[in-house]
Amino acid sequence: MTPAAVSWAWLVLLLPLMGTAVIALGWKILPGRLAGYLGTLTIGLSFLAGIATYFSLEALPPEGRRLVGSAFTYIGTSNLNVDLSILVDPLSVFMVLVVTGVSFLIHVYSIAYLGSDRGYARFFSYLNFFVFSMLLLVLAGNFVLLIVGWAFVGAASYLLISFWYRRDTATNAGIKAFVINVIGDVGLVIAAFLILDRLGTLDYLGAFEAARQIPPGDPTIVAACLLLLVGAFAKSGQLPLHTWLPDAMEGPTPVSALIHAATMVTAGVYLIARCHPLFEAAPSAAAVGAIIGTLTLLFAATVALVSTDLKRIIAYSTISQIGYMVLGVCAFAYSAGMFHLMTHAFFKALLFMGAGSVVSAIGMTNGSIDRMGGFRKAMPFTFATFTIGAGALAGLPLLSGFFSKDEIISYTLHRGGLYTVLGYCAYLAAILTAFYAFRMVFRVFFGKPVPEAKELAGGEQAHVAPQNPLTGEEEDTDVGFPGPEHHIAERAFGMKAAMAPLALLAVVGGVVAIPGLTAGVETFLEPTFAGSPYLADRPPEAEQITGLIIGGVLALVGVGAAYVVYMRRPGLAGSAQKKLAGVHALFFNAWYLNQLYDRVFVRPGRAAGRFGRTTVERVLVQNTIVGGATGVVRAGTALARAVQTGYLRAYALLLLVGVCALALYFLIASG
Amino acid sequence: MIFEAILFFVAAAGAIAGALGVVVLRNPFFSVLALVGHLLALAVLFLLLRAEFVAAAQVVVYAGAVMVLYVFVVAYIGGIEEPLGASAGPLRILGPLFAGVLLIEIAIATIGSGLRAVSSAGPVVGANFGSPEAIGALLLQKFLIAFEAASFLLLIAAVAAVVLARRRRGLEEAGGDTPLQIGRRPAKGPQADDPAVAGTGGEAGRSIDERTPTVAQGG
Amino acid sequence: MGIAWFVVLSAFIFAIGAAGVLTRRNPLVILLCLELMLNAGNLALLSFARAHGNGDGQVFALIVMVVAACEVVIGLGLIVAMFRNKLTIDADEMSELRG
Amino acid sequence: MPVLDIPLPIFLAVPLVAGMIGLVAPPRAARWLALLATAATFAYVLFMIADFAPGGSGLRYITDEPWIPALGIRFSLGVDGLSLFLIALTAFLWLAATLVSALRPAERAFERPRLFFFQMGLAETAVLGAFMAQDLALFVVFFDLMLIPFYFLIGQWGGRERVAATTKFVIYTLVGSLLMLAAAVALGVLSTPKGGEISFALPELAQRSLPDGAQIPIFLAFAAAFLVKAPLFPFHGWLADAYRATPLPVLVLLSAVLSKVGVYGFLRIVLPIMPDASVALQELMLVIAVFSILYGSILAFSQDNARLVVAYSSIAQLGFIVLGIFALDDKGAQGAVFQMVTHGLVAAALFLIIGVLATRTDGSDSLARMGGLAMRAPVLAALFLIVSLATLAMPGSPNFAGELLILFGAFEDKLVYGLVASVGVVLAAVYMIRVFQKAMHSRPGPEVASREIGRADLAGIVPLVVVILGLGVYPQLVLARTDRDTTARIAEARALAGGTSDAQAAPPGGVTPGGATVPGEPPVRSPSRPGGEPLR
Repeated sequence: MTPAAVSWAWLVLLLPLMGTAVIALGWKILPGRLAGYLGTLTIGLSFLAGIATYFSLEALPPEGRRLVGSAFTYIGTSNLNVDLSILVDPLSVFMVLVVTGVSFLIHVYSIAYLGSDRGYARFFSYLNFFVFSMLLLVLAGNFVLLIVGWAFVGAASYLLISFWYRRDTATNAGIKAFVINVIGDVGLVIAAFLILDRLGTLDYLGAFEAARQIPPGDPTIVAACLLLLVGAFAKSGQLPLHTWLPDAMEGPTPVSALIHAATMVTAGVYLIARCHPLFEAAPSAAAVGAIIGTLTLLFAATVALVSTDLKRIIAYSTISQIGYMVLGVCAFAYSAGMFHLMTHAFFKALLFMGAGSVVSAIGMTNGSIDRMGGFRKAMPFTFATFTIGAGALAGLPLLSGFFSKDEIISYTLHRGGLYTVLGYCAYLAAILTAFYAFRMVFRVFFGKPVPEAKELAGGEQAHVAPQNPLTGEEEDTDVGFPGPEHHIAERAFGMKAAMAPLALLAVVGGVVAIPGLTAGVETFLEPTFAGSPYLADRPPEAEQITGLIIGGVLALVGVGAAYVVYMRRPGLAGSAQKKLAGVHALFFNAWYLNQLYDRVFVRPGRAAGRFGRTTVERVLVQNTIVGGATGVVRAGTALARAVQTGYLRAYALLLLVGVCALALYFLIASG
Repeated sequence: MIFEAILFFVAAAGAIAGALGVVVLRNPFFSVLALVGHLLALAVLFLLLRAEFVAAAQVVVYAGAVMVLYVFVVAYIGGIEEPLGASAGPLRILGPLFAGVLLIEIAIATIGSGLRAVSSAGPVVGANFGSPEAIGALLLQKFLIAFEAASFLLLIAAVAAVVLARRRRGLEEAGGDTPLQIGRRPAKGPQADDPAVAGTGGEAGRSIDERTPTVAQGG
Repeated sequence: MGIAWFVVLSAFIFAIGAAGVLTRRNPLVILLCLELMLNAGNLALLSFARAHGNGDGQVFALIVMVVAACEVVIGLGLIVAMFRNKLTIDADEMSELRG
Repeated sequence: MPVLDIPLPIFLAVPLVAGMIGLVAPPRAARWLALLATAATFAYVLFMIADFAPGGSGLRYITDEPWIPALGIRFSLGVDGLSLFLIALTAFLWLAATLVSALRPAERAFERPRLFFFQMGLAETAVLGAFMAQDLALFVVFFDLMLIPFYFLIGQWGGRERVAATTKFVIYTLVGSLLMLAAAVALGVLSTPKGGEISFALPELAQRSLPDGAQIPIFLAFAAAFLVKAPLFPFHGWLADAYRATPLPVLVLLSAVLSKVGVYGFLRIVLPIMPDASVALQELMLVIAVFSILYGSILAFSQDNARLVVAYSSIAQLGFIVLGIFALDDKGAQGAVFQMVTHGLVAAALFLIIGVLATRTDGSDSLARMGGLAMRAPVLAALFLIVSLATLAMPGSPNFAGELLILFGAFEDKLVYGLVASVGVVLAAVYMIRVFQKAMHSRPGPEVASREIGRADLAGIVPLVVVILGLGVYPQLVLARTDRDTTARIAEARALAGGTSDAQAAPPGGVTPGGATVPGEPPVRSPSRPGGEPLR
């Protein structure tokens, strides 16, 4: 008898897959916007099934809330036995709810946003496929299935980034994302082997059980955890594998909101939380993760300070925020990390939606904040929701990000030692975060209205000849390029309908875990982390509340600084940029890491390819091996031909030589 | 014995001189004459070896008939003088060299071999040894098949010689670019019209061709 | 007289004939040199026949003479044919077998 | 007992006989006849698969008649778990290739359809024979017989420079074949015990032992033949020219099926008969395999010709297969067999798709002249996408299952080789996604006419894609059937290499590694053996 929770979970998984199949196969016969409604419907149903899973899981006793459902043997040979199985426990259900919930809203937003696009049905089949993959990732019951889901979301991400596939900038960004994700996949595969080798199984529960028997610091497990981190960092855009994420903003804005903010990029955090018994058995690997998370946090914040492309600022802020989460889960503050994952999903999806609304207002798919300004009057709804999102991102008191971020920091400080330093770094980053969050708000919505804003306030929408926002190449609006009406701004109802609930959640999302009052996330997730020794080791309430106060003050300081720089003394930013030109260039170019990778990996790779094609293939294979073989044959025949002089007497001489040799042989042989 | 020894050395000297003459003399005609001398000297040696019939055949057939044939051919194609040193480089050295090597090898084999029969003068043989009677008996009894085969060989050789040396009409027409044939084209009268007649057109070489089988069969 | 003398003499003649074949270019002379070599063989045959006291060798020598006669006939026929067709009588000019 | 027990020689003769009848039939009838024969062959193979219980093993459908008694050669055929799916792959791809060439009258095959389908039938018989042969001499015969139809198929219906390509291909393969022939004879003769009868039967040869010093040269000769056929790194000189010149339906078979006969030979012949040499030269083979992976991948992403990208990617994929075989590990060998099947499927699909692409760009295979092909051809793009992702072994694709097993097998004892090979996985992603992007995405080139895929091509490609998807979801369908026969082939070599059976190394569940090794017992696979050595 399959438990009800497992059955519901299978349904959660299958609904988006069915949606994908139906839309993909019926793309030609589905009329109008039916594909979009269908895709949204399946995700909505999936969300409901997720809620059903939640309740049926809650109905079970806490120690029984780890259920495995297995369909059939996926790979079974030798000592490797992998089932197509799902693990239903509070952590996976938590992720299911976040993923399906946010996905549903983004589907709603997409119906409007991509309404005029020629690849409408394709978009929704991709999007549904992405949701399916993400659900597979979070529900997987073993490492192999995790890797499958992991790669599927990578592929879906690739497809959606290069959705406007005739734009070379978009397809190149897609390839970059895909390849870096494959590096992560390979890391996971090797990690999976080490886990199999050391722990004897790839099933989560069996492996974790075995990991608890092993004394901490086992080298194989440390290596496995480091490789898991490679996978996690590739997916979550952490240093040094983050470069694809800013580029991924080439995709349509709903994609950025869904995949590159709310769900997929947080998979790394989920992975670390999921594998917490392994990381607890390998504290050094966890420390490495925490350090890199903190470095990413600071690095991305510095870049976000100076970037001008609106979506890229948000992308860097995503990288930065995931740094918080990684820091949290690597500091063994699992529920704090997951809590921030949830609130981040809300406010970051909201920010992206708002950004999409704004860039569409200037008739673009991406845009620089230099071209924006004064949209407050023209787009009041977007202004309100975007500001809420920015406030939550900055951690303004009582908004959702305020609670979740400061919980991570106080846990980190509580762990002591190295983590204390990391905690202070996180505070530093909090100021930067607040600053750049409100830099966006002030630059986009305040100041002197740009022409588009004026037109929009007058009820006119901007009409710009379709072009690639990065290169300025001319485009048409046929399939493979953005459709003709990407300047719907906030006029479409669907977009508002998606943004409003998210804004609400971004405001009140924090109530589930207010120190001293509620502990919803922690209580709910407890069965998953039941065996963890760190579960009970939480900072006292007083410490947490102190942390909250410090965090709130810092956020206000950051916002205040942004207000001073961009509102009170508008020239300050420009003069500071001139004075600190070197630092600005460093930040603006994202610490030159892209250029570095280009020099270190891409160009040598191409050169190796050229070298292989021209030199090795031509010289070694064709000339030496093929040419050598034919050369030997040629030389042999040339020798034979040389003997055939055609001179009678030469033949006679050869005959005589032969006779002499024969005679000599007999002479010697006879004695 | 002394007489035999003297005879051997004289005949041997003659044979070697004749052989050297064949190789060394530039004019083919003199070469042929040297060969005749060589053959006669050899006949003497044959006699010393108690091979009377073979010696007789040597003189009559070889030195007589075959050499006459050579003389005719030399006369027909003209005695082309050939500078001795004109042959291609390596052959000039390698040819005599390997010939010498072979000579040394055979000499070693002969002298070094332990065969008593070789170092002796041979067993005492009857008066009949080597006589036409004994040879005839062997030929017609023990070696009948070889004998018949040889006669067939001669017949075939005779026919072949006729075929080879015959002037072919067809060939002339097919490849009429040799100076000789061009010269013959304007031939008049029945000779040109009738291939059979044309084929027997008189020329010096013709008689030789026709005589060839006669000579050979005479052997 | 020892048989060995005859055998060595035949070796001499054979070597001289071989050297002639290799050094002369006139096919007619080459034929003559071949005759020399055949005769050297004949001499050896007769010597061994004498050493054995057996007439077989002499019969063999006779057969060799027959073969030699045939060879002469064919050879001379070829030379005449060559002379008619090409007019050059030189062994080195005939190198159509060159590979 | 099988439901339908058709003797294998009759089964084997079906394509050939159909081809022969087709020679005298009207040209139109010839293609339907060929189609019918390939379909019948495939249908019977499906019966065989249905009949083969998961977890089963052993030879079945055995035919074993004396053939050349004086030389101890027998006409011995049979099917076991190792060859079952390769036979299925052969029958399936032949059906697809025949279908595509029969339904596309514009193909060059229709210059001389009767001869073309005869050669196809002959080739199918030869390949099936090679997979079924249980006698070394018979294997050699079929192995060389394959060359003849392919010589004509490339030489007569090929593209530009087909003569040079064919010559190169034939000379390369012939040299390999001759080496193998010599080695096979040497193997038969040298392994005959004093006073015993000479035999070429594979099970018999596996029992017999070779004198010291003979194994390594014989191994090298076999390896050369198989590596040329595959081909792997230094032996791939014929590849580029042949792949460029071969007509597409034939290229599908050349790349997808023929290359597998070589690597199949390693498992069927080399490892069971020459385990000592296999262990002694394991490192050499691994180096060749790993180098092929890297070299093939690097070359694949610097090629402009789409066919050549796939050609070089084949080198890399076959490198993976050889890596799996010579890891001398159960998982590796299993993965290798599975990868043979899946690579056959994806390579066939890829080449069929490249053929479709070429018709959209004036017959050019150049990637530089493609671009934006997805615009009016979403179905084509979707099929290409699925196949591309499968080729780069994206997790969830059947190739992933194969590569995962291969890598796990390699990690087991040869971690360094496995790690280097992992780089190949990343490179595969680079070159494959590059091909997809260059062909389907970006702005269309000037000569590109984006058009949806035609029905004939759909008929060939869609079944392949369906099977690829199916195996991606349920690879165990194959793995459960190949398992025991495959691992039995490498058992001896693995025992010699000192590897213990994985089934013992890690107890089920892996939670409590306990028990001790039984001293003195040969480390032969025996699932029932209790305990095992502690985790390594």
